Amino acid sequence: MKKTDAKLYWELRNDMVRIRRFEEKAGQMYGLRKIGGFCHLYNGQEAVAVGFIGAMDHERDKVLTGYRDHGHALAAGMSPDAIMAELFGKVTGSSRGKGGSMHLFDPGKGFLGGNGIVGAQIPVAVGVAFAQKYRKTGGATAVFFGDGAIHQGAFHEALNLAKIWDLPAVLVCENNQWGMGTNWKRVSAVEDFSLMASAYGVRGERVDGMDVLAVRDAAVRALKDARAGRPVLIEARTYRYKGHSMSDPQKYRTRDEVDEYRKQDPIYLLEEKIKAAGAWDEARAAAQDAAADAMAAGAVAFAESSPEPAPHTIYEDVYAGRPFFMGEPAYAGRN
Amino acid sequence: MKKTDAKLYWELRNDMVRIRRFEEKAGQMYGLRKIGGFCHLYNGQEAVAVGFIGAMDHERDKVLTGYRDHGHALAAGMSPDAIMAELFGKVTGSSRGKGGSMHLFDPGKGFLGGNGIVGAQIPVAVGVAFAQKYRKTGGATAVFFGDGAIHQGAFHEALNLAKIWDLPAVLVCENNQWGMGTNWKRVSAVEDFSLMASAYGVRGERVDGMDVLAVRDAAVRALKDARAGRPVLIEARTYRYKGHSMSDPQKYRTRDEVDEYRKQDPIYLLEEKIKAAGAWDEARAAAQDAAADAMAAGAVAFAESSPEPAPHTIYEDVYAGRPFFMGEPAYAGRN
Amino acid sequence: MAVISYREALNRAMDEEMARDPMVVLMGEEVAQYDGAYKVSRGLLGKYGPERVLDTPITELGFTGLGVGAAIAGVRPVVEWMTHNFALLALDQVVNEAAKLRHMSGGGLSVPIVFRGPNGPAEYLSSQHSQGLASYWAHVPGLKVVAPANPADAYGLLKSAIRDDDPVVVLESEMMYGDKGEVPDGEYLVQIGKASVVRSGSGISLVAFGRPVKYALEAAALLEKRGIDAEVVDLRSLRPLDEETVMASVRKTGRAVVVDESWPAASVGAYVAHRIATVCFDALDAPVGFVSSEDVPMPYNHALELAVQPSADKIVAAVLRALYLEE
Amino acid sequence: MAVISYREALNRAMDEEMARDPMVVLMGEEVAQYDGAYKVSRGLLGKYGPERVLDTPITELGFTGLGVGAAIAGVRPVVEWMTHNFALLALDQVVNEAAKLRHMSGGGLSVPIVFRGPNGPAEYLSSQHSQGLASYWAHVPGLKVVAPANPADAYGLLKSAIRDDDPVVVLESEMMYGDKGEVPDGEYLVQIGKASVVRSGSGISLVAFGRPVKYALEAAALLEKRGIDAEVVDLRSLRPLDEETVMASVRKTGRAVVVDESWPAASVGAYVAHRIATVCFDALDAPVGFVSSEDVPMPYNHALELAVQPSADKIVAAVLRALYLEE
Ligand SMILES: Cc1ncc(C[n+]2csc(CCOP(=O)(O)OP(=O)(O)O)c2C)c(N)n1
Ligand SMILES: Cc1ncc(C[n+]2csc(CCOP(=O)(O)OP(=O)(O)O)c2C)c(N)n1
Ligand SMILES: [Mg+2]
Ligand SMILES: [Mg+2]
Repeated sequence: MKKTDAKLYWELRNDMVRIRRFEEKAGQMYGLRKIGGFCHLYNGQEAVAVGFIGAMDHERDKVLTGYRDHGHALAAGMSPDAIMAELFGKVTGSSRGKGGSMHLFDPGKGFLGGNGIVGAQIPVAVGVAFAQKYRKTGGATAVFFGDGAIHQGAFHEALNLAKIWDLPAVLVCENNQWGMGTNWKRVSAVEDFSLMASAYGVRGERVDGMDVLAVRDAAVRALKDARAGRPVLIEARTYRYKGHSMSDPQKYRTRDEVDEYRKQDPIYLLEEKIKAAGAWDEARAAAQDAAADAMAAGAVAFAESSPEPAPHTIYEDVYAGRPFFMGEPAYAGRN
Repeated sequence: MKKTDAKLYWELRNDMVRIRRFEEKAGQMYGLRKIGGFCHLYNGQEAVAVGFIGAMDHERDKVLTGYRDHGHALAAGMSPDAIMAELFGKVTGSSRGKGGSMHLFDPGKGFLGGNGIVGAQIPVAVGVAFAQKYRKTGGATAVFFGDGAIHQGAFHEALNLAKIWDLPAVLVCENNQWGMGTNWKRVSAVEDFSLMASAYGVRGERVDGMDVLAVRDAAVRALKDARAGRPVLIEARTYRYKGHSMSDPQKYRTRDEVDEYRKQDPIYLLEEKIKAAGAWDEARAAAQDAAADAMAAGAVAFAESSPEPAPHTIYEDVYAGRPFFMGEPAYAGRN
Repeated sequence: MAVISYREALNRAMDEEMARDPMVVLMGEEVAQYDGAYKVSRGLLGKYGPERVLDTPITELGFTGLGVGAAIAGVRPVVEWMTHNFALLALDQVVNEAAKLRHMSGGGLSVPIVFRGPNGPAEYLSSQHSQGLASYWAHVPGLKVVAPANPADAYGLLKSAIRDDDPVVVLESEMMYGDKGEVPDGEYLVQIGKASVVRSGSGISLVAFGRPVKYALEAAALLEKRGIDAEVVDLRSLRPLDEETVMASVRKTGRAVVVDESWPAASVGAYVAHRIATVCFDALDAPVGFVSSEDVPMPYNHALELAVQPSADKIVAAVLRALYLEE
Repeated sequence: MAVISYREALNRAMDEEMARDPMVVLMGEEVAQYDGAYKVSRGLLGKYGPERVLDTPITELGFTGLGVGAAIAGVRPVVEWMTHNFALLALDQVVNEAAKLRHMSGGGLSVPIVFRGPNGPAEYLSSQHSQGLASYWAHVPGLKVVAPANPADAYGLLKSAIRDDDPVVVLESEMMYGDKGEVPDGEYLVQIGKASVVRSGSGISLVAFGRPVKYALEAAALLEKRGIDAEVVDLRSLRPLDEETVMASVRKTGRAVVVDESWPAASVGAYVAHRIATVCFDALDAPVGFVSSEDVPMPYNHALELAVQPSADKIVAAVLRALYLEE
């Protein structure tokens, strides 16, 4: 193993651990009712966001995803404090407490959300890729969506547009095998989503979404294609450990099924590789874990100590410039 | 050639000639401003409707299509008088003058329209197929749509549903090579629409849409599959001779291109086959032509002499049973 | 009379109608194996089997359109939208197909279909998942639209909707699924198009539908303490609108406040206020008050999302304005 | 001042804005090679090339969403819907994305995009192709909505819309594309959110937007013959709504008739009528009249389709009612 490889592996481990620990903390905070509503955790799927987004060029590339967005946000380099504060609905949150878990954004990091309508982010992302091509930024856009989302017409319309206009877009279907309580095979006509690429004349590739290195390799290939104007469809086969959102009793699957996948845990798999390469370092791992814990705890402390947004802020961020409202705003002007 | 074949060929010729003459008459009437709005003629594509719908079982099968619907309506056995009266906006029209050219319906003949929203008929048709399966009627549904419509999300969502629920549906893409002024290749990622079938695990087949016998054979195969719960996607490559609708100056294509396709005219091609088989009969052809002309002229006479709908009929056919209206109806109750 | 929840009332309505008519089917995301995202269809898969209770892919346009097609071909589908927010993807199939097929066919086709699911503000969901979309349906001729505000109406209106030969949109509320109330034991239908006076009073008419009916009742209780006797009219049906009942109430009280959890502009609530102002012009002693959601997308923060919505306090304030008692 | 058509005015606005700002692009069905289904984009492909004037596939949801994505990433797209009827397929991308992205991102994103195309009744097109959908856009916070009623406004409002940093929906009318009128020669912007008094009068205020402004002016001419002096207010912008101008007019005249070619319920027109009735309660001498389209889908037959829509005669009748002069 080359030294640069070892460095990369450890970085990837660190990124995955950070997400895992953040999500665990978010789950706890949900239990404590610090976070409300839908909160979709990413545990089990870390290799996809970290493998893919880690291979991107953050100066010029863009990332969009659905509502299960904490992992992508962190992988894109977004501040855990700003994320946790957003989950807490605080004014210091990335969306000033307006977006919550499903709507994280950090335009400065190229992270363009965070979308709650299943599949709707796909045409939007293809539009971002359009802007990249039009403005000749050299960037590419990756959009993540689920095995449930791929059936939406939005996917089909967007992929066709991406292809006929030669846009720098990579569509990454994170097949975690469940769309809420529906096993993907029950609603899909095909057993391999990368097959759908052929209907649009683009390259399709299936990758093991539990293997961060495989995802990273696929990302490098796909981004190269995309930058050359050849959009790509990737299916990353993965698994979510937690319920669909925090309120899901998960009666639709067995404990055994989940345990089976935990055996291929992406962090574990990577650690095995590091070990096989003789680059394992127990202290380093412990330090990463501790730092990740501290990051998550720090995010909670930040969120806890942040102020709530003031009532009049409901009138902000609706329009650019001077706001206006129909009817008789009850709180307007009352700061 | 078998005698039954000859009989069939002559029937098919007759059905195509009837559509051709009806459309010519409709075009004339449009010129005389007896017909208004969008009027999409079917000239050139007759082999598709006649070949396919002629192979259906009118006792139990159903047909849906878009706004270019005169041909399918006639092929399904709808009354030319009722169609022409509808084009004239008369109360004797098939929709009592409410639908016009784009919205022909004849539920009694299994013809369920006539839809103006590009692609919207596809999920509706798959729903009709659902009802056939649910009610165990043994019937199948064919839905016709264009090369432009196939890019709509509605197509993708509907075909996936048809497949996963094993519905008796045949999706027939009439690729007449133009969607208004857009050549199909400019907006499509693939050069063969039957390829799209593979994304849904259904059988795809491309057929020469100028060859009524080829279409009929494909229809027989597809209907057999559909009845067995295996939906099929067919691309019928064809051509429209007239403008997209009556108001289209057709600057996007050359006279030569149109003439090239006229050499493969579906009626002409079939006549050549009848001749090659030694079954040609000039008098019989002339009789068919004359009957078709009489049919079209009769339809015009019927439409001309039919009454206009009364103003109060605007309040009818909105709801079943007793009507109601919001606001203050201006004409209600004033017959 | 049994006391059951709004959720159970809807479930019982579907159960009974499916038992009564073999052509009634239920389809939507998670309605079968998962018992419904909000458990409204609990147990129906077990009882009626996978041919009648169908989990769909996440394709709102597709399965809504499929339902419309099934409806014109002899089936009577109940289509569940997981929430009305997602139904925006299916709007074309409702507005341009379901609502118009009878008309475009000159009466040749019938579209007996029910579209149902939770509408309106929920909790902690931000703007894409928490909005009142009643106005989009109420706008459209060819549709019927109902909004039950209690278990009895949920039961009786959904049953009527399933039996109706026209497309009916049912606006439920996620926040009301757990609400309990008395529902008659025997079969019982609520006629679509009839409002109900849920509290009678003489001082002012509060006109609402869906969840805000609860706020109106709360407001009426608060007002009572101040000696103001409010009548509360639950519209129940937005299309047809029972103007007779509404106007009779306003003619009696001389004042009205309309409550709607939608945004204000081009809303059902504003329409009702307009109709009252027009029809009862001579009877009105004050402008018709209107309490809607604020004209902003729904924020996630809980205090903010509550601030955005109608409330008993806002209704009380509007009533005081209408009585020229504003503090 | 040049006399040009509404179509040419829109074309000139796009042409000038594309020349001014290289980030402005135009996309939609048939906008490039075909010069637009209604020829509004004539010549732009030749002038700005296929990278800036793009023919899309028939995928309203897809290309509308693509436009939204381009807008948050530095481009300023003008998305043409061949007609607003087809935009129902794209509604989710407008309501849940374009209108909410600024909000959901806490102000982090801007969505400078224009959605435009013909809206409202056309001729001989039946119900799927001939309906006024203004209310669907006017309902939604986060959008701006304009409806030019003459060439000068078409020019000035579209230019302002393209420069606006928020999503703007432009309601044009197929039936007005050929209308001619004076348009200032130099560059000229019409501020979004300002109504215009297009005819001043003292007897009654006629409030309209889009094509019905023409009927209102016709009605005013008919009324003049009867000695009734009507003021006509063209809203021009539905969101924001210029209540100041509207209310000033109604306070002056004491009477109002609102005209909207949409269906009546949950419509912009009813909302405006409601606002007038509320804000001008004390100034009103009669209920606010409201002339909308009839509450039915549009029929194909020409006499019927005319009967369904607002007309000068219907406005005159409403004015006579408002003046208690009904025959
Ligand atoms: C258009 C739309 N329909 C339905 C929903 C409700 N919903 C949220 S997530 C989800 C399942 C999505 O599954 P998948 O695409 O596999 O993503 P995953 O949750 O597994 O990451 C559903 C049905 C929604 N948010 N948007
Ligand atoms: C949703 C929608 N978008 C746009 C239109 C306008 N339109 C009518 S026909 C047409 C072209 C369709 O082409 P194609 O599907 O190839 O069918 P063809 O006309 O060739 O039969 C368009 C864009 C429409 N009616 N519906
Ligand atoms: Mg999934
Ligand atoms: Mg075509």
